[in-house]
Amino acid sequence: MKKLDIFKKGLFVENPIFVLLLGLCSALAITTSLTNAIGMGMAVICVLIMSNLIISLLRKVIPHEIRIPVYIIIIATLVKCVQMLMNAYTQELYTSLGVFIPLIVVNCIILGRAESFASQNTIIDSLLDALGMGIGYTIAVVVISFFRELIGTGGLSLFNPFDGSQVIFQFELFGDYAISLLTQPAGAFITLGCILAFIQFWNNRKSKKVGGQ
Amino acid sequence: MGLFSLFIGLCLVNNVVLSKFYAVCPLLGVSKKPKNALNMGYAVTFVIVLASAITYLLYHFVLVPLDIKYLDLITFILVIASLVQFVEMFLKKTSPEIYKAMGVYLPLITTNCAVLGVALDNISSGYNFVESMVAAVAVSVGFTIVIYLYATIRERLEISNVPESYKGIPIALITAGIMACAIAGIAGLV
Amino acid sequence: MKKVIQMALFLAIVAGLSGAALSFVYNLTDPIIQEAAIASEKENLVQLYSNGEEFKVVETNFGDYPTLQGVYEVIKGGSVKAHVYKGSVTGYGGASSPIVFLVALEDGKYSGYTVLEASAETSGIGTRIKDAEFKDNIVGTDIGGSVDTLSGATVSSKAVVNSIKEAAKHYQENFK
Amino acid sequence: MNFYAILWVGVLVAVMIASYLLNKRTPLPEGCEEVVCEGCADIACSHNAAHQKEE
Repeated sequence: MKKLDIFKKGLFVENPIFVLLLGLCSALAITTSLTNAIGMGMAVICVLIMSNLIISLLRKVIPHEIRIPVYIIIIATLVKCVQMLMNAYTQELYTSLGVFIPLIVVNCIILGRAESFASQNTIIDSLLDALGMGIGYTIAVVVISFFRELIGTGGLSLFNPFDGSQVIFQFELFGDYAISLLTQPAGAFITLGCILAFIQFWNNRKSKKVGGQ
Repeated sequence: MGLFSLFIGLCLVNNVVLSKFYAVCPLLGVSKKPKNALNMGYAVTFVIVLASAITYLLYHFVLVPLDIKYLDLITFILVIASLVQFVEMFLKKTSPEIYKAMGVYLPLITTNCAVLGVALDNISSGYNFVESMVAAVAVSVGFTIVIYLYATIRERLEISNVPESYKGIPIALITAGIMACAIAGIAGLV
Repeated sequence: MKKVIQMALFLAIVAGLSGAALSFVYNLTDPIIQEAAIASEKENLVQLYSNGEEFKVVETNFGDYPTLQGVYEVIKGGSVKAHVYKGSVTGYGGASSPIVFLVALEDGKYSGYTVLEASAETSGIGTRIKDAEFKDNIVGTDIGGSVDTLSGATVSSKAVVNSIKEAAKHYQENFK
Repeated sequence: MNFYAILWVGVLVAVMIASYLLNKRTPLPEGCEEVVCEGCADIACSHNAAHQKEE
């Protein structure tokens, strides 16, 4: 598989959230604001790259029968390290993401990529796959939070994750026409449902057009 | 806070699945038939209560005295994983018919966000042992209720005419969203 | 048999590496986290202990003590000199703007007391809990001993006294 | 302090691997056919299609 294909595959064709439907727990919960989404995306990318790297390094050494438990140990260690680093250096982001950083451990994306890809491919391919999947996850989470925040609060705002006070951009479009339902948990389900419906609509239309000619 | 209001609070008001998004993957993936959903609910209830008890005891009698609180995440996830394996083995040995009903869902629970989520919440909200047990039971009862109701709705969805592009997962998510609206309706209870 | 030994050896290495990595990162980040946690409270605590003591956050969530917000250790010359409890109670001004205060407990006695916020108390009556008169009722009495309330400002002072009792109970359970 | 950390992780890993191996070795009770569910792409679930290919 060409190197670029591995990377591109993770972005759209096999996007972890929109196509593989992995890691929905965290995707729905933290997409209330753009900063959360990007912060969580960065955390997932870090963990994914490190875990794919370590697992592809050790792939020949790990006994076949107990590979899943070993992956769980490696991923749990990495997630805890990322959690402590975030607690120390990006305090506001850490408090706003809350319990969902430790929950990356049970996020099916990382274990899924470790088992189905990193355990059979070379280090470079695994890194590319991790990068593709991580950025795919971040794009998906940013898209969801874009809709939820824009329609939910009528405006968009992005803070610098490293120190909360510095605002990168913040603007208010239609403050009093906002549908605040979207910022509540119910809105997360509906937003993701509509986005997935649009993707399915797009795929059906494409296949029908190809079938039509 | 009284134990009863804690129970209602966690079981219905801020229900774990609909308001904190724990265990959304099993909700979408597994619940096709209500009977299966109930079996899954029992399996999850059994594991969550056991896991919360063990993780609480381990945290307060091993991690705190040894001052290695930073090992909480790896302890919890390894305890949950081995608990699932022990429960599956125990069921295989002692009662095949329970295993036939519940055994299918046990391996799924290792990556279930609800089990780890409850264990972490019990610690971070400073509950004592009784309160965390009540919280564990409340969460699992709430999970079972939601997944059972959800399965009955999805059964009816299979035979209703859904717009072409909404078939499958999108309509499942919209249904969950409407259920979340309903649950949000009783927010003022506690 | 060889496979079992090989597997056991591999697992020991993985466990060792994982434990070592975790404790290394912990030692690296813990001081920063402690520093950040105490920074927000430092300027309050300095009102009670202002000659160069160190402060450390001990606990911030209390399951069955609703009015307690936090307990901090006052460290002087490496040893714990005193404990400071931060309480937040509903005074006369209602729950929306609570009374927030600090009380210091040192070798068996209440050794310090200061009010951080009491904006909604009626001035002249409720705000008397900030004056020296109420402070003298507290400072000097034994931990757990009865603190008499202010005549004429019973609502606010009663709330503070009850919270101090809770702090004493927590202190006797955890630090005695 | 680090010594306890490594010791404790070692104990945890040992317990987990023991449970994992013991569970793999206990035979399925008769009559329980091997269920393959593709309902979800959860790799850790031992009923996942990926595991069937190897066994």
